[in-house]
Formats: sequence, C-alpha cells, structure tokens
Amino acid sequence: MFADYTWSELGSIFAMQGFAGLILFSVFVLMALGLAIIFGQMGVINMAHGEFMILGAYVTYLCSHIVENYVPSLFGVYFFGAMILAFFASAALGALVEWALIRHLYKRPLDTLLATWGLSLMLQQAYRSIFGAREVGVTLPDWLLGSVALTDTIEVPINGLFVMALTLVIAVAVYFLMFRSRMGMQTRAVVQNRVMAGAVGINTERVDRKTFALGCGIAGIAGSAFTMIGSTGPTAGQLYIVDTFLIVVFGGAASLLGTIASSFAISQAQSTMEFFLSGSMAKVLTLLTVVGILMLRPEGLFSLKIRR
Amino acid sequence: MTNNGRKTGLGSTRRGVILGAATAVALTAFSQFGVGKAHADDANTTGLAVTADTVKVGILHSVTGTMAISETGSVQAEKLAIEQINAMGGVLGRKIEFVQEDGASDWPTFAEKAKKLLVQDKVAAVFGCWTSASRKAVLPVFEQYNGMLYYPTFYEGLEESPNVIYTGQEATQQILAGIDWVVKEKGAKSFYLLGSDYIWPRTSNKIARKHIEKLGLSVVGEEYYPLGHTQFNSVINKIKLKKPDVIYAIVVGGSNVAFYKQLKAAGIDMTKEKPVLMTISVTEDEILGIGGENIAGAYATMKYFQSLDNDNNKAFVEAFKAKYGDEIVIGDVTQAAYLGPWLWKAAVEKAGSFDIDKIKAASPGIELTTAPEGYVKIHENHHLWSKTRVGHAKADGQYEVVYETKDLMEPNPFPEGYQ
Amino acid sequence: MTNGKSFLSRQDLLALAVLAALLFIVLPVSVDIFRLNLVGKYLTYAFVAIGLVLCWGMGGILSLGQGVFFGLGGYCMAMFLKLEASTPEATKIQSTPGIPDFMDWNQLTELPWFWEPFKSFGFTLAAILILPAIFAFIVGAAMFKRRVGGVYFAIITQAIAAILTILIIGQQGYTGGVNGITDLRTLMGWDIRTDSAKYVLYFLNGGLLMAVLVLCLFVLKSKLGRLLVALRDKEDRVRFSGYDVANFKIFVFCFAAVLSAIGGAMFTLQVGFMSPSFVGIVPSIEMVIYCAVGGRLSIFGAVYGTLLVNWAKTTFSETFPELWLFGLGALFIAVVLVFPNGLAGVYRAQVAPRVKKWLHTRKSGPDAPVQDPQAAE
Amino acid sequence: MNTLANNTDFLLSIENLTVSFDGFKAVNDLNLYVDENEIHVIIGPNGAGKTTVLDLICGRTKATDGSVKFRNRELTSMKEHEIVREGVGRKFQNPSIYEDLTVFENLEISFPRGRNVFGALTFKRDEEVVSRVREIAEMVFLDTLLDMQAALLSHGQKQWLEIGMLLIQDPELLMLDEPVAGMSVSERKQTAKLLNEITKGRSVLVVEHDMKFVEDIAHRVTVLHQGKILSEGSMAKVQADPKVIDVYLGH
Repeated sequence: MFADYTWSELGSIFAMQGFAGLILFSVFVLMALGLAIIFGQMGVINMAHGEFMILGAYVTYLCSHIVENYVPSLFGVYFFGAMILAFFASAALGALVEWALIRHLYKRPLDTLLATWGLSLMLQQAYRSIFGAREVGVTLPDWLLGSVALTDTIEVPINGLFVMALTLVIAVAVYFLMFRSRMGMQTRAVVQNRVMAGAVGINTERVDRKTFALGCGIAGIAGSAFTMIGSTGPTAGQLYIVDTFLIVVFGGAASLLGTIASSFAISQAQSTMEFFLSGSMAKVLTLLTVVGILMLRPEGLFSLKIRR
Repeated sequence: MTNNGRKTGLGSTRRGVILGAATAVALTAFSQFGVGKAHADDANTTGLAVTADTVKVGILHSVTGTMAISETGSVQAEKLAIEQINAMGGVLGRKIEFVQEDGASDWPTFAEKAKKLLVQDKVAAVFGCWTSASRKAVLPVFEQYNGMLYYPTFYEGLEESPNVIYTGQEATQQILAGIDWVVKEKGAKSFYLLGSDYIWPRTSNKIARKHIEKLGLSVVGEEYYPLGHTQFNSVINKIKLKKPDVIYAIVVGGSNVAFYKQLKAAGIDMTKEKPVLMTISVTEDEILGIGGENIAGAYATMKYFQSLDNDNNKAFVEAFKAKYGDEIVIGDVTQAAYLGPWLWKAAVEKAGSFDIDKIKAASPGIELTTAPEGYVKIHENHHLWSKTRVGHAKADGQYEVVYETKDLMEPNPFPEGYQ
Repeated sequence: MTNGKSFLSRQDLLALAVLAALLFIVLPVSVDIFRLNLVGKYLTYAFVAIGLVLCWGMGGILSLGQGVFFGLGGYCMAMFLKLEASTPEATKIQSTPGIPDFMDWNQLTELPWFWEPFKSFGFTLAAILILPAIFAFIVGAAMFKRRVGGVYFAIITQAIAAILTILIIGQQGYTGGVNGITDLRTLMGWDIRTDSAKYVLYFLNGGLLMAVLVLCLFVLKSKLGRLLVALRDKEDRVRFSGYDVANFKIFVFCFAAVLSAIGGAMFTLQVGFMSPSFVGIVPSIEMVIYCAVGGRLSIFGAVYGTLLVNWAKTTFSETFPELWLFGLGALFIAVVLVFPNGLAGVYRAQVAPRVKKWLHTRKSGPDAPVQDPQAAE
Repeated sequence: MNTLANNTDFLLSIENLTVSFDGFKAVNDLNLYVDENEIHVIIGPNGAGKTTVLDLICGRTKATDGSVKFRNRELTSMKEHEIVREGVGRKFQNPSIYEDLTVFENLEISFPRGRNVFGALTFKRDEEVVSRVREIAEMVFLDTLLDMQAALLSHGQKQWLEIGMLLIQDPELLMLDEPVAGMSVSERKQTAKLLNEITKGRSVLVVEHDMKFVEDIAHRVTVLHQGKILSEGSMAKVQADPKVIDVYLGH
C-alpha cells in the first residue's frame, strides 16, 4: 500500500495519523472522565451520560445563536463562555437528578442503570420538543476551523489541538480536585466508607451531590467541545455511551489514571486499525479486543488489590 | 423483493377487506348527486374507505426516534400536497382525509402500522417510509393486502413492486450522470469511495465503482463506517495519502456532521480545484445540521434542489414556506414526497377509480408537468423518469445548480452490468 | 414442591389457568387477527423477559445483551425461511438463481457455507436451541469463572450486543445488512402470511410460552431455584457451602439465552422478517424493562409486564407520539423508585391475599376466574 | 523446609504462609497447626491478620507464598468449593445466611448432595434430608423455627443458623470468625455449649475477641500480631506472656 510514496510523504502521513490518534485519545478522555467519576468513584451507572453531553452541546448552540445575533463582536471568543455555561448547566441538571433520583439508589447500582436509561429517554424527548428533531448546526468562530500547517505536508486540525489542550486542562483540574483538594478527599472518603465518612462529620449527601454534578459538568464541557467535531441532535448522546462505558471499565473502574490509560490504548488501537483496515471492521475488532481482554482480566488495566 | 413476489402480487385478491366492501357500498349508495362525480361503487369496488365526499389515505413516517430528523420534511410535503389537492376540489370530487401513523424509527412498527392502515383504516393509498429497511418491512404487507405505497426516498434500487411507486431516484439515476459530469468538467481520474455501513451506500458505491472502472478510471479506496460513527480523522489521513481527485461520500445521519467538520478541519478545502467532494446523501436538510460553512464547495448529485429556477418550484417553495415558516428548507426527498399525492391523484383520475389494481395498471405513463423538479413520468417499472442535477454547495446552506442532464434519466432498478 | 407432590402449587396452577384463559380464549375472541398477531409478537418478547426473571431477578445477573440471543434465534429461523423462499424458480432473474436476493445484490455467486445447513428444518430447530446456548456458555464461562458480575457483566454484554449489530450490518452479503432478512413466505410449503397461518402461529406461540412457564416453574421449584436466590443474596456463602457458583450462573444464563432464542424464532415466524434492530442495545434494554415492569421476581409478571408495556407503546404512540417517550422514561424511573417489584409486587400486596382467601373458601379447585389479575406468582 | 513439613499428625498444617497486598504483608511467614478434635483459637489486636488467615485457608484469598495442608493435601491451589468438599467449613464474621429463604431451606441448601447443576435440578427432599435438617436445627436451637424466613431471626439466631449450615456438611475442620460477636450473655453460654458439643469428632478454628469466651472453649490459643505469631499455648500461658501483655496493654 505504501510502495508509491516517498519517505517524506509517508513520514508526514504517519505524523498526521499520530495526531489523529492523539485527538481520538483526547476525545475519549473527555467523554470518559465525567463517567469515571460518576461510575468509577460513585458506582452509579449513568446511562444518561451522553444526554448530559448533548445538553452541553445545546447550550453551546444557544450561545452561538445569541452571540451571533446580539453581540457579534464577541463571536471570536464566545466558545469559552459557552463551555463554562455548558459546565454549569449540565452540573445543575446533574445535581437535580442526583437529588430526585440517584440518591435513592446508591445501594442498587443495577437499578441506577434502568432509572438513568429512563432519564435519557426523557431528556431525548425534551431536546426533541425544545430544539426540534433535526440536528442543529453550531456556528463556530473562524479561528477554530481549518488547520495549522506544521510543514508543507503535515497539517494538524486546530479543533483537534483545541480538544487536546482542553483535555489536558480538564484532566489536570480533575486531578487537583480529586487528589489535592478537600472536596476530593471527602469524595474519596465517602466512596470508601460512607458510614465512617458521615461519622467524622462529612456531609455525605452534599459530597455525593457535588461529585455527581462535577461528573455531569465535565460531560457538559465534553459535549460543548464536541460541537466542533460531531453532530448535535436529540439522539446524538446515544452514540457515545457504549464506547464511554467500555473505556471506563477497561481502565479499571475505580482508577482515574486507568481511564486515561485505557483511553490511550483504545484510541491508538482504533486509529491504527482504522488506518489499515476498513472502518467497520476496525471498530468491531477494537471492541472485540477490549471485550476479550476484559474477559481475561475483568478488573481492567489498573486495579488495586484490596484486602477483603 | 424477488421477481416472483412482483408477479404474484399483481393478481392477489384483497384478503380481509372484502367484508368491508358491502358496508362502504351501502354507505355511499345514497349520495351520488354531484355532476361529473364518478359513482362511488364504480370508483371503488374493493371496499376502500371512500365515501361520496371523501377518500382516506395514510401517511406513515417516523415522528419519533432517530429517523424523525429525516422524515419530518416528507410528512410536511405530503400534507401540503394533500391540502393543495383538496383546495383544487380533491380527487374525483372527493376530499382527501389522511390518517397519520408513526413508524417510530422501528421497522416492525412500520409493518404493523402499514397493516393497520390497510386493514383497519382501508386507506386508498399510503405515502410513507424513508429508509430502505422500513420499506422492506412494509413491502410484504402492501403486497399481501394489495395496498399502494408512494415511497419518496432516493434509494439503492434492486426492487420493483407493483404496489409501490418510487418517487425518488434509484441509484443509477442519481449516480451515473454525476460521475460523468465530474469526469468531464473536473477532469477527475481517481475516486475515493466512502460511506456509512449499510445497503444504500454500499450498493450505490458499487454502481459508482463499476461506472468509474468502465470509464477506465480508478477507485483508490472504498470504506464504510458504522452508522453513527463520529471519528473520521484516520480515513481523512488515508484520503490525504491516496490523493484522489474525487472524494465520493455517502455518509448519513450524525456521521455526516462529524465527517464534514473534520474534513474541513483537516485542511481539505472543498472550494479548491482538487479534491472534489461529491455526495449523494446531503440534501439541504442535512446541511442545516452540518453547517453551510463546513460543506461549502461540495457537489451533490440529485434530482432536486431548493434553488431550482422554474415556476413550478417557485410556487412550491413559496407555498411550503407560507405553511411551515420562512426558515424551512426543502431537500430532494421532501420534493419527492410532495409528488406522491399528485401522482396518485393523476393515476386515480386516469383510471377513473380508486381501485388499487386499476391504479397499478394506470400508473405507468402518467406524467406530471407541475412537479417542482420539472416534468416527470412514471416508468413501466413504477419508478420516475427524471432529470439529474449537480448542485454546488454554498455557505448559506443552499445549492447552486451547475448542471442538469439534457434528457430525463431512465430509471433502471436492476441495472445490467452494475450488479 | 415437597417430595412426592407435583412441583406446581395450587397458586401456580391458578396463575397458569388465568394466563391460558387470557391467551387462548379472551384475546382470540375479543380482538381481530391483526391485533392478535400483534399480541403474538409481544409474547415473543415475553420469552426474553421470562429468561431475564431467572437470570436477573433470581440469579442477580443482569444481561443487557439478550437481544443477541433473540436475534440468534430469529436469524436462524429467518435463514431457513429465506432459503425456502429463494427457490431457483422464484429467483430466476438473479445472476445466481437459488440464493437469497440480497446475496445476489452483493455479488455472492454461491451460498456461503454457514447457510448450507439451514436448508434442513431439523438443523434449524436444533441451531435455534443450541447456538445461543453455546454462545452464552462461552461468554458465561469466560466471565463467571473469573467472577465478573453485576455491573461489569451488564456492560460487557451490552458491548457484545453493539459488536454483533455492527457486524450484521457490515456483512450485508451474508446477513442482509441493516434491512435484515425480509420477505419470508412459507414454512415447509405452508404459507405463513395468511390469516389462518397467523392464528396457528399465535396458538403455537402461546402454547410454547405456557410450556416454557411450566419448565421455569420446575426449575424455580427445584433446589436450583432456591440456590439462585441464595446466590443473589450471599454468593460467598454458597461458594463456601461447596458449590461451584460459576456453573450455576452459566446454566441460568444459557437457559435464559435459549428462551430468548425461542422467542426470536417465533418472532420471525409471526412478523415475517428479522433485522439487526432487534439485536442491538436499545431492544435489549427494553426487554429488561418489560421484565422490571412485570416484577423481576415473577415469571408470570414478566409476561403481563411485556404485554402491558407493548400495549401502552402501541396505544400511546398512536395518539401521543410526543408524550410516549416521556411516559416510557417515567415508567423506567417509577419501576425502579416506586415499584421495585413491578406488577407482581402490586399483585402480591393487593390481590394475592384475596385470591388466597378465595382459594381457601372454595375447595373445589382452581377454576379460572373471570377477572384478570395483573400478575401472579 | 523444616522437619514438620511432612508431619501428618496434624489435621491442618500451615507453613511459611505469607500474603501481601501491594507490599503490605498482612500475614508474614506464618506457621500454625491444628490437631484433630482440637478447639484452636486465634486472638490478637485489630489488624493482626486473624481473618486473613481464615481467608487463606478457605481459599478466599490467594497466598503469596507458603503452604496450607489439610490432611496432607495442599489447599492453596484449590478453589473454594473444592476446599469445602475436602471438609473445611467457614463461618463469616457477619452472619452470612440467605435472608429470603426459610431456616429449613437454608439448611437444606447446605446439605452436601446435588452440588452440581444437574444434581440441583433433580434434588429430592427425601426422608434423609428432612431428618438431617431437623437434627441439625435442634442442635443449633432452631428446631421450632424451621419455617421462618431467615431474615426474621435475631442476630444470635442467625449466627447459630450459619453454624448449623456448616454442621450439616459435617466438616472435619470448622472455622468460625467471631461466633459470639453481638450475642447476649445467655446466647454466649449456649454457643459455648454448642461448640463444646460439636467439637466431638472434628476440629474447630476460632477467631475471637471475647477473652471470657475464649477461656471457656479454647484448647489452644495463638496470639497473632502484625501477621506473625506472638505467642502460642494454653490460655493461661499466653495470658502470662509479657509480649502479649505489651501488645494488648502497651501504648
């Protein structure tokens, strides 16, 4: 397949393919981080995760509309504001859902799956009723479109770089929140021993709500960012759900680092296979490999040996 | 559908509706005064829901589920056509009443609802379905209960049923002229075929490949991605590696949006001379989701564009916007759906009857001079003769028509040499 | 349930009689063949829901991939029917007559090897029962021997459903792709599209369902049934009572898979086609909800739950398509939050005490009562 | 290996047993022997590794190193149910019974017959089963409660039921993790009596905190501290051991 190309051409293609893999990696991390917190840390199987992402996307869409029509001068930078709004919108909805639904179900993880699936159906219909069944187009500022030419032959999409940067920022922020802040400490305390955490004066209900909201908020940011590369429609959230769960499970549900590692492994596998095989088969093979490895090593890539 | 089904379908009797016939006749026998009105019992010998003043038809599309996005336009067009026909005095002096059912993007539901429309509502015709899968699911129902389906979507062909009028183009009509055009006008030598992974893109690309190879040109890549796939960076790199003259893309649904956004972001500039992006799956409807700026410069081949410059179309667009708002856009399928009720009306009037078998017999040869796309005619094989056009996407979400075939393209659902 | 007596208690017999009366007398008399065919279609989902009661309700193993087995059964049956419909005479306009039409469109010039055996009806019937069992055994053995359970199992089975859907759609030359295998006509020369055939199939389906219910009652009333309950509660205790826990889980998962496959095969026969849209994630989760609505611990509840949800779906989606999804979503949430035991729970709390009283006052035996209790266990 | 390695006099011999969790050695190079018909009690402060030792014997935790031999058969490579079938029964710290089943069914499930899938399907509740269940129920003071749902039992009764579920398997080695935790004084006495009774013909390995109770039942006591044996011998001997006093009373 490469016989007709010069080394420099091949070099640049592989460089670009490397970038494609990295972009996919960033997309996966963005998708999965929120769920890693909600599912991995709290044990809630949030099937509505995709719908929280799409909420972020719709918020971005609304922002783009409003800014375009009323304050066009700010159009170049609205995206940052939209992402922050998306975070808070999804987080607020998350907190509401936690209060109304999830907090009753912490002891029945499989039931959270059913309840959140129901929630996802309702959210989809809500989006359809509010925004219409058609996909909406989010207008982006020009500087986000197009690509940077690194050399004559290597071009890197700007939105890809943006997603990569965003992922880095969010991953670092999550690290500090979960491992270097009081809130993170409380969260981990509640996760490990709810009763004890309550006994030492942690308001476990508030911690639960905040943690769930944080996970949803990150989903919102992810959704906002994905308006750059994907579609925004009532059912678009469904596209992400299987991949996202597999990433988190593959990484070892309880480990945030595992989620990042598994994002990396799966994204590289998928992007390499996509390059050498046809699209559908690449997807099937990637999923099969992941499922196969999970069958052999159910605890995922990263797991703690715990004394029972 | 196999050939056998077609043959037997023609002769089959209307099982399950005979009972209703007597009632319908009795009901209508009392009211036969209108001058020039065909007698109800003449016009309808098979117990359809036809009275002296009304005739019932069905609309069967997905209003909910993933396909609702695509099918909304068709429902709107069909309702508009019915409204206009009624305003003109109806069909054989009868006002059209419609029963709308939701296929809910679920194929057995389509079959179930089709059966309900035929058996319970006894509709005289059904305008509906969008995906091939839903059509395949309802087809046996229409053949068994001898109903009439007007199907609006451009599709892969390989089917021909006496109970269906295909108002959209089949694959060869849509594809061949476009490829000829891009070869002639853009000097294209090499093609990269890409599609969502299901029957329509695969069959269409197969036809495209055969045609390209017949012309002595080369296909440098062919790939399919699962429906709903959103990551196209790898295939875009492959395209860059192969440097085709034409990217021939039949990506649908949510994948569409992702594909064009990522294509643009990867620095493939469709407004430049090469590569040319040619698609048969992006109508004005889809551009709404993709964003005009992301697809500007691409070429689409289909039979209808909203911007088509003729009086029929101007009136159609105006009426459509008057009914559904200025923001609305009209795509190829929407226009084809609009033809359905008109073609049915013409067939009924030609047959002088609502009888399904008479309509089937009368349909071939029916012409429509008032179609927004221009003149169309029903072929022996129940598809439409129609022109194929090439549109050039603009940033405002509309296509500029840059080419149209001189003659009507003959529908050829079982193309020799392309299978 | 004790030694010597039948494993069917009076309660069970009553529940069976009520269901039989509903399926074989009330419904056929009161609705036309069109609606009856719909009921038949819904009942095929009930096979899956019953399997889920055993697997999930009793055994605590939630599979989100039951659509896979439903699809396997359905596709096996569809392959047989399609081959029968694709006689050389019926397909003589094809480039290769005698193979299914979609293969011809995909340039296949001969029947793929794995289609060959499906020319035999005996093989097809065996395949419907054995293929899903083998597949479930492989998945189950891999997971349960390594003690993958609960959430992980749910997610992995879901991924399997996704993989299989992509595969079926992608391999359209061999599977019919997204359109599925359509236009099925006859079963051993018997036209399955006629109204009379639909009646026969409906009763066959109902009869199979009753047989499956009796079989399930047998399993549940055996020590294995009690073991499943024990397993769900204290898996370690069962293990430390000398049982190889994985084997029991594998068994019940395979059993549920076979039930689903029977449902799938009956679906194909009654609906006349099979497509990947019954294999994927969404149908699989919907089947779980049928089971949950019926009450995850009651096999009769599963049947009524399936009928109720589908009836509601058909009725409400006709009149309020917009509201329907809200309603379905709310139903999921309500079942989890308010009625974790579903219809069966409501029945047990409200109706069962009265029925018990009635049974005690009337020693004459379990005649089918005229009223239609929501669920029974 | 020392000379004890092939000693067949002991029912259970644990040698050089080590397990580490991410570097932390919960049990460190442990040697422990249980005689036939002996009630052997393991005591020690929290985190000494007592429960872990039981876990290692019954296969719930896999050893990093060392051996556990039961009647000279190596247990470390066996699966849990195989170990049980060898004749080792284990009671958990919190009563582990099937709450949704009746007392009778709880005992019946533990009856050692029909332990594979087919056997369970064809299992018949015959005379032998019923009489054995009644016999055991009487032993653990539950003979009047056979039809009660297990969830409704008192805490002490649940502990007894679990002991009964082990007894019906007739194990040669019975391991009990804090059998009297949460019991009333009278229940404790009954339990002590029960243990003395059931030890006829079998050995019992007990983990316990309650010193009074240990004194009542123990033939031999092992004091565990930080995964190692601190002291071993009769109750009186270990109570007098200054190392033990230091661990329990010091800082």
